[in-house]
Amino acid sequence: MTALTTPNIQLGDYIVIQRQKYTKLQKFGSLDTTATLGKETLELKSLLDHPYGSTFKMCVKETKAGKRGAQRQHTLELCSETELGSTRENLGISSSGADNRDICDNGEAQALKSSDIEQLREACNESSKIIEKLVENSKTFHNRTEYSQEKYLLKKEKKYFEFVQIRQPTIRLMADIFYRQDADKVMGIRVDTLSQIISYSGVCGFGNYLLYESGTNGLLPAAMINAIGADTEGTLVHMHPGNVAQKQALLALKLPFEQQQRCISVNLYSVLREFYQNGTAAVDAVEASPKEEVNEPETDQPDTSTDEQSETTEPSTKKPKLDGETQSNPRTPPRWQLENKRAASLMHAKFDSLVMSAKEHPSSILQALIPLIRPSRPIVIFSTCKELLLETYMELKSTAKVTNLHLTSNWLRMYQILPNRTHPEVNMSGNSGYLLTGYTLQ
Amino acid sequence: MTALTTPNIQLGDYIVIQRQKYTKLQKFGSLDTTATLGKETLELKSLLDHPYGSTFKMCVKETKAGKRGAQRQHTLELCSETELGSTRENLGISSSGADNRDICDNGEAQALKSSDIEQLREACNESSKIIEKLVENSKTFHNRTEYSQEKYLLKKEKKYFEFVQIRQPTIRLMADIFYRQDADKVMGIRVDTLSQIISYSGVCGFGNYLLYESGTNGLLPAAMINAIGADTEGTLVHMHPGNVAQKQALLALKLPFEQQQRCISVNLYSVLREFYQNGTAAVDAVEASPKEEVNEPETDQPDTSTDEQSETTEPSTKKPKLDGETQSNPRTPPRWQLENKRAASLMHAKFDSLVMSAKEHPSSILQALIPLIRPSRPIVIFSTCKELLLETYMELKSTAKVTNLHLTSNWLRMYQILPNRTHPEVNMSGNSGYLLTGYTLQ
Amino acid sequence: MSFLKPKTHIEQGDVVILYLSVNSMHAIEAVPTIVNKKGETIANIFQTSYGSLKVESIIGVEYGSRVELSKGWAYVLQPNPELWTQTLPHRTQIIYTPDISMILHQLEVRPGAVVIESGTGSGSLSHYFLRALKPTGHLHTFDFHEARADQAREEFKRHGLAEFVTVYHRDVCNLGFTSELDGVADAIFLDLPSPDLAVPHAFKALKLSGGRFCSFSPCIEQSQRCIQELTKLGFNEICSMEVLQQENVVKTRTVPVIDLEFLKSPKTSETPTINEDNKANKESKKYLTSSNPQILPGHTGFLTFATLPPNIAK
Amino acid sequence: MSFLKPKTHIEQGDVVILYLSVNSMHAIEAVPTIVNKKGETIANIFQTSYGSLKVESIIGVEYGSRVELSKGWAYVLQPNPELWTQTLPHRTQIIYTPDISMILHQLEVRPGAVVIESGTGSGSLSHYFLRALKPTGHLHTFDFHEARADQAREEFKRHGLAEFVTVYHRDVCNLGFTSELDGVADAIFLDLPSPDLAVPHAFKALKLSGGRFCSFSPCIEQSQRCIQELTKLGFNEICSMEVLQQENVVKTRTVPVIDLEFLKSPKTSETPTINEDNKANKESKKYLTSSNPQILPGHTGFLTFATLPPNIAK
Repeated sequence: MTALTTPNIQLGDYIVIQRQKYTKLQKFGSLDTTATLGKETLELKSLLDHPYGSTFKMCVKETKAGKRGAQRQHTLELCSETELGSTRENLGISSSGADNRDICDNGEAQALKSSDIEQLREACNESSKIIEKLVENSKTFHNRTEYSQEKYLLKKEKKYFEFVQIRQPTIRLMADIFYRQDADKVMGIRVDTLSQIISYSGVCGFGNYLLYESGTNGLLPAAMINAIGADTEGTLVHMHPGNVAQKQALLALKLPFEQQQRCISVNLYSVLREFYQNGTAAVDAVEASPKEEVNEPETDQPDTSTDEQSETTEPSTKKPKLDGETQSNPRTPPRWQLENKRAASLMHAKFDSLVMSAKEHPSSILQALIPLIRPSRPIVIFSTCKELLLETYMELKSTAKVTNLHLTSNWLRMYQILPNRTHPEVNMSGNSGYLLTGYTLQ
Repeated sequence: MTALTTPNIQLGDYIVIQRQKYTKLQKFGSLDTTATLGKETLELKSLLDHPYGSTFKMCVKETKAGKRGAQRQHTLELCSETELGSTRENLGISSSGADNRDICDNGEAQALKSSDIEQLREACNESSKIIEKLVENSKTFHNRTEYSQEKYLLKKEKKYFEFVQIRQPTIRLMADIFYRQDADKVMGIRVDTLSQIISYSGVCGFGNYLLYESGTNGLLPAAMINAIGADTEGTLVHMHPGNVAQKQALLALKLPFEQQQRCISVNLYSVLREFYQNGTAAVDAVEASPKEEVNEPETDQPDTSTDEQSETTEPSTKKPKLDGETQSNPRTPPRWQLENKRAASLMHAKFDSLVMSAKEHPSSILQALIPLIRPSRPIVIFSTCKELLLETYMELKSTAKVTNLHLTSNWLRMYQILPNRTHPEVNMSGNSGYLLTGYTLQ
Repeated sequence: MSFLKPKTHIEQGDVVILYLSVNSMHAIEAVPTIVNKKGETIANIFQTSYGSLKVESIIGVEYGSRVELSKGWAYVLQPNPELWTQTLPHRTQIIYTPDISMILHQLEVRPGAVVIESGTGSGSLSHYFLRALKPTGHLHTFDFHEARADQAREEFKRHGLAEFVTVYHRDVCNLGFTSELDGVADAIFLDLPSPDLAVPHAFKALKLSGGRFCSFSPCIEQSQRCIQELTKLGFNEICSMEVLQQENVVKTRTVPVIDLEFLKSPKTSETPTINEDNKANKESKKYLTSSNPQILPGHTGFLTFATLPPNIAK
Repeated sequence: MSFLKPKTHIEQGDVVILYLSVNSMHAIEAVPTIVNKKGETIANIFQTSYGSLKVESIIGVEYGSRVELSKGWAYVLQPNPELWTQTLPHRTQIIYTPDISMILHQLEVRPGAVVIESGTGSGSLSHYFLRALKPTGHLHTFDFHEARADQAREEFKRHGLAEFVTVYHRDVCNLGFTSELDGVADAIFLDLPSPDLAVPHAFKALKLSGGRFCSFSPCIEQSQRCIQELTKLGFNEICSMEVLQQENVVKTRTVPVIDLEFLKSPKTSETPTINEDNKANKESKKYLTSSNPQILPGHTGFLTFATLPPNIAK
């Protein structure tokens, strides 16, 4: 935030590759790393040391026949600002018909055959050139309405656009990518709901925060530790039901080490045992068979979490992380035990808010965690299943431990705002999920 | 529909009184009838024989001190077109400030005291005059932004506007009035949902239709018989759980007699008994103690319906209608028995669709009525409680008697479209209710 | 001929809805033979994702029956405007039932009404107008695209609706609705790129006793211009709205319920083994619930309604 | 001073939220005495719908405690931007949590961020910005209304936030954000009647390394003009949206369940009497359900976001 110059792309970074409106999160693990965007494969090595925000041109290196048409391999070349610019402007299209009355959609509107187009594509590497040719050879283009022309150009541009921009991952960009690719990967937490979780939980640079989530690819802990910030005094205890926390989004943020250290990821079962029993059994727990303790979370976790775990894109850091530590330093307690101890001491000191996004019924987890929250502090429970929150609402209402209860959901509508063509977008996301919020009482 | 001239206002008509955006349904029962709009009481006698659509001016006749300020009694005077016109135009306001930066809302903006305004109101009977004075005496008006000026004028206009228009009731106008006044009066059926009930049920000039509703002030049967039309061959059997059908909206439509006759209103329990038992017990039923039969619906009906009944504005036609007939013609069967017989014969012939809007759980009623519907016919079940329709959905799904099941709800957003001030309205209705639709199978 | 009124059995020539599943249905014509490309008359066999149907076999069958396909079965349903809208051959962008229902309601269409529609498009809305106004009303429908007007005219004839509708090939923005229609309409519906150009013609075509007006536009600017024109001509009750229908997908969800109480007691040889722990703390509960599909229609169009009051001088 | 960080006990001078019910809460200042109109120092007594509170009595009490009122009780909560937004003295139309949350998310505000806001208004959004960017960032907030700017400045001081914010009284549309702020901002937020006039100033104030922009406008025309200006200056990722939050009111509904089977058997002297019939056919079932309130917010404003890409020549 404070750096006036943008950082450069480094090996080991997660990067966001953007081609028009499509974005993808990719680990730039080595110089040989390639990224796949539909039918295009990109060699990433030339990104190294260029500043984030740079735009690169896709240059065809080879074309292989694939199952669904040609698969192209590209190298990337840094491109100048002047190469960019709207294709529409480049083409200078202006004469549009008033309506579509004389257009017959009989499939004969385009004089170029698909083999011609493929050839054209090999020959001229610029999408604007290809589109120009397509427009020239379209019998109907200039009879179409502007609206219809625009649609045509957008469709063609999308197919032939040859630039990608490399961006630094942020919570905003990742929330979009994850939700678009597979909303289940982030438990269905949509951008508006995510933004409200951050608000209602009050997470900021001061205070200690507690999160339970059963698998959001690291998005929720990343969003919270991002809000806690670098060089602050806030801390996050991140409980999860699995063997290893999903951390992709956290790793992608490339946070300073001191900030990463303030996100303590622990297994729910294991840390609760530590917490409940640490007075008497603290030493026992450390001495206990590591194997059994490590496995416990795995057997304890509900069915769905296993699938969740396998979805993370970080297989190399999974098992080894635990096994490696326990094996190489047999006498020092494994990292997960140290983390459990750090978390337990924060649990004894109590937290400044609770955020939950559980695949399981939130009720029993909430009962275990609410005593860990100080009075006059927000709780925020997310679920895609309203029925679960209705029950939880009623339970909280009857215990009178939490007040100012609200169950909310959201509509999010995107707008197309263009001269004479302004309207809400024709598709919208149907599910925001539900938030149950309230304040703990003394 | 076919008349080129608009009909005239008659005694006994239901009329819609409109003052700006406020509308009210009122029975014009006699020349002494008065209508109350907030603090204004209107004498209706001068409406007689004027064509529907006419606008009348409210002329203060006397002012009484009421609990919440002065209560005014008005006579109505037919007014000419030239008297109408936007107050804004009349005032010719144009100079508006660019923003509100210099306005201090310290309550001293209006130089006129409320006693002055009251006096002004007595003196000049035209709202435009009053508003003109208010504007003249407002220290801040001309410094307000146009948006703010508009809001101010609308607020004032609303208070002092002195014209009413008399309109003929239609389904459209009544649906608005009922829902706005008290959505519960029409079981929460919003305009978009009502319109879709008519579509999905397929009700039209041909065929026989079955409706069960537990109290919509007659709106649902009125909307259906309206869609069946005058001089057609369609018929509606309208089942209800109460002693007497709610018919306000039906009566307000002032349908031709032949069309009214094709809406057969019967009590659910009583007509089902007639239907199940008419082979053997037809004569018995007619001979049975009328008292017991008449009372049956009342005791059978669920708690809520009693309240519903008392809400109808037709108390004079209620009890007497049944008692009167049975008493005066002790040997001819009472009207409700004849209607039961007509309905039962249509039930044996089966119906072309089923519409239900039940306060009760729809499931058991549906089980009784679905066998009365021909195959390949739509069913449409409305409820404000989604859980009831979820259960009904599952039941129908498991019996495989109905296919193409859909559970839908709606958003309805009104827009303010004005030059430079276009936006969705700031308030919207939150509940459309839910429709469960499907098609019967053979 | 299956659109005129409810009927019980399939007759030759009927359009029939072949219902395979909630996402798969076809409108087919119940004719035993068709003429192939070579000009030969052959048996009419209809292919579906569940195999083929010999169409002749459904003639005489009761609507709502199950019919066998070579690899499964389907239901035969009588068509109506809702089912037709879901199966019709798209010649243009069409309007769907939620908007259409509001249009019919707001235009107060009922038997006997005279309605003017422009453009005809794929005829989806026309079928709704016809159901609502027949047998005593009439629909005048206009399209500037000649082939579309011809197709629609043919279709109404095949559907048994010809006597209630007149189809015109005409550019109404420039030429109006023909002088024969001056002052005849109870209601007018416009779905045009520039509705404002047709508003003065709508004004002329509405009855002297007044009538209702609707314009459907995807973009807000079209509505803005249309409203300016309506205001100028003395229309009132002008209001604009959007109707969006959501499907609620019904499902049963199994939610794991976990017990964390057992963690409070220290593990000793007397306490249950981990396997027993798991048994105790792994239960699940079923919920009957619903959710919207991931993608919903976010916008269809702005509906602008207005009233032409009675006795406005034209 | 109760806005800076989480705290456990009420200290003198804290703003405290007195929570009576979900629809009734007040922000009060925990001071034992106040000066009345006559200039006399008197005990600070706060009146509520459940009676009065001697404010002195809450000093030293733990946040989240129940406190007694003369005719009931209330809870004392530590204020935060959400509760403050619901209780603050309205000096202008304010923006609420759903829109604000999206603004913070899209502007990527986190500790260390430098944010420019115009106008300050009632300071509701400012409190959110401050929570998100402190202790290492800074908020520059502008209002053209002098009294409002002064009030806001005072308020931030009382709330313990003064060191993270600078309040300016300035007409930014005409005069810009002062040359001291050229190239310092990570994010800029505009809530102005003519946001397009301030876009060039926003362009100058954003960092050379780029930044995020947001404008909130009630009317679509404001967004249209703002977007034109943004496009002209080379902003990208321009997108507009609306966020609407719905409350789901939780309730238990009792639904009558009726039995109609008994009607199938004829009434004989052997069959139960009507009273017994009723008993048999009148049951009810309870449902835990929710519905929206009858009236929902239908529109707050259009949020337009954009990115200024890095290294654009200014």
